[in-house]
Amino acid sequence: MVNKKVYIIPCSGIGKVFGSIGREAAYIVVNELAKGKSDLECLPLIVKGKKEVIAKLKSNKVIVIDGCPAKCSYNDVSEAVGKVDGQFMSTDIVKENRDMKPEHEIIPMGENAKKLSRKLAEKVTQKIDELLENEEGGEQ
Amino acid sequence: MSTKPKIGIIACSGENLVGGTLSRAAARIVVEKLRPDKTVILCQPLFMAGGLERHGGTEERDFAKTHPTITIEGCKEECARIAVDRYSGKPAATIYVEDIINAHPELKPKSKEDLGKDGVKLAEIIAEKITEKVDELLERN
Amino acid sequence: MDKSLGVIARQSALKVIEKSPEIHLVCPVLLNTGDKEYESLLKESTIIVIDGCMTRCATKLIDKRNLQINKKFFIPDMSKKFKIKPGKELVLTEEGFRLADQIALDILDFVNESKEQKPVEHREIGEIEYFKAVVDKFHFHVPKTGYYFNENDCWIKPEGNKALMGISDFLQKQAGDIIMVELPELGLEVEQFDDIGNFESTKTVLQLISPGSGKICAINKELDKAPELVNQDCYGKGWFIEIELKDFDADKDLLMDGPAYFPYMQKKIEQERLKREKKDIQPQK
Amino acid sequence: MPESYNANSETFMGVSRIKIPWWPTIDYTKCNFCMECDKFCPHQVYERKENEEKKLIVKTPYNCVVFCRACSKTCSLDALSFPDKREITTLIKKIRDQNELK
Repeated sequence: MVNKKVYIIPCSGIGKVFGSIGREAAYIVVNELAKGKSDLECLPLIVKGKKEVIAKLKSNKVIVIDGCPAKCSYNDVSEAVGKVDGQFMSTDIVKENRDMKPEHEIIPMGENAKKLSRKLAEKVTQKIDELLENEEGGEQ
Repeated sequence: MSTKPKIGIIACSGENLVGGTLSRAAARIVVEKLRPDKTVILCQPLFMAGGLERHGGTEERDFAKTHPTITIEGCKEECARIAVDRYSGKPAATIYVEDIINAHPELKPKSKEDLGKDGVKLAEIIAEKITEKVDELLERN
Repeated sequence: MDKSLGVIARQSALKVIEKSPEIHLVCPVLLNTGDKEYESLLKESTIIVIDGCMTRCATKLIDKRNLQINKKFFIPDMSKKFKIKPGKELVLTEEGFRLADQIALDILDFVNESKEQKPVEHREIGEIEYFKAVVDKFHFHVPKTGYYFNENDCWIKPEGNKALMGISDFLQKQAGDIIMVELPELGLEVEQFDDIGNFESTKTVLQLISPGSGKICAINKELDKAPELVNQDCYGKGWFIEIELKDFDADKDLLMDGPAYFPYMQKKIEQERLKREKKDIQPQK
Repeated sequence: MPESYNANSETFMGVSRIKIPWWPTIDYTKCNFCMECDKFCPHQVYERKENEEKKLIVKTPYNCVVFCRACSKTCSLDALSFPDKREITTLIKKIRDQNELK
């Protein structure tokens, strides 16, 4: 059996720091916290309708990370792939850590924004483990 | 009311390749540092999501309909150009990041997550190119 | 179902429904399987959970969905309160039924109380016609009629002897992404220009400065969970509070209507732009 | 370039801004010059004076937005106070009435 992966799709927002927090969190997840268990996928490609990408997402678990209430990643992935297995909002992390306001600079990101990204990454990783566990459970 | 001409910038924002990271970094350098007063950044995902009533996509699309807009592509998929073309009409210009990367083999970004010193330099070069286009378009209009 | 406590919880709930059919019973098993039907129901409702034992499954199920529980009933506590032992049999004894009846009464009391206190959270605001100012990619909206504004960019929408209040599109955009809204207590008497609510964005803390005077009769609890409603729909779902008007004619003296506020807002937008431009120029000196 | 906040030409509810005495007063017995209020205020009402005893002053009172008290929320020592709101409202109404009579 090929090991299933969880695909992470950050919203790729660029106008505000929240998109960057989501992206940074996704990087931390796939390169560090859930290395080997997860991978990134590119939202613009999905919306464009790239077949290989969509097929891959359909047969794997998908987590979206959005940076604003427009929920682009969630909406676009739901529409293109037909499902989303987990969803996160980087603004929720900001709300939960009100004493840690993110800086507005995006390049490079500020200290608080980085800390928030890590917190978000930890949550996403937890979800990944949950999803993979259920998956194994289902196949036994 | 402000009627100063402005140029829209929309970057591919992709996540899979370093081209996406560079496109994003370069776009931000332009709107934050080089031409803050003359450019408006458009959010590519929001642009594509569209239709969310008074929040989001429609405003980005409307802007690109009435203002010259430059798309910045990280790879051959040309997502930004295609999106603008589909929803707002032909973009005023398109910048291909890959071409600029190829023209500067000495500057290799460390990774897509962390551009590193050379990568940032490369982003600055791309930003310069975008700025040239911005100025050109402003003159024309 | 495998303990008498659970059976009592179930019996209490059934009794509540019998007396008050408008209350919905939520099946924990179905809730656990992630049934979609419950999603919207739970989002819009006051949620009461009845837990039978220490595992508190009902509470956990609701927590898992990130919903807010308005009231929790815990059978062992109730048993102590009413001094009735639940018994151990799965088929309820007379004592068991008596306990369930008492608990049901308690729950109904809570429901009635919260009905009195709980403001109606949803306010139907139909189609609004707007004046629109477009600045770059931002569209600033001002309702043409029905809304009045103070110079602090807060609005009031009178209807009969009551009025909704909130912040304008301009202030909402100035604030940026709002992550928290702090609202005053119900019943508070407010005067015109009192500050009656803080809201916090990622940039700053701002205040709702009351355009009207009167007694607060409802607050928009939705904003606790979803402060972004203020950004998304500042003239509708993002309302802050409702007041019973004291003397709106007097309030109105110091307010602008839509057609007056619109140019005022445009001027403010222009001022902001000038300020920004100045800032952009200065560092280069 | 036109001055964006020129108090002389500014009005509040039709009343010249300089006729409305609304701005914060710093209680120097309480203030510890943490500068949170200055960091907060987007209208440059305050000014920092690094080398003076009073390291913070109210520099441009008429820049202050009438009825705004937001900066005082940042002051954990409660060193900022504002005029009585009702008196100001009454004053504004009075001046407006006078203006109408003219």
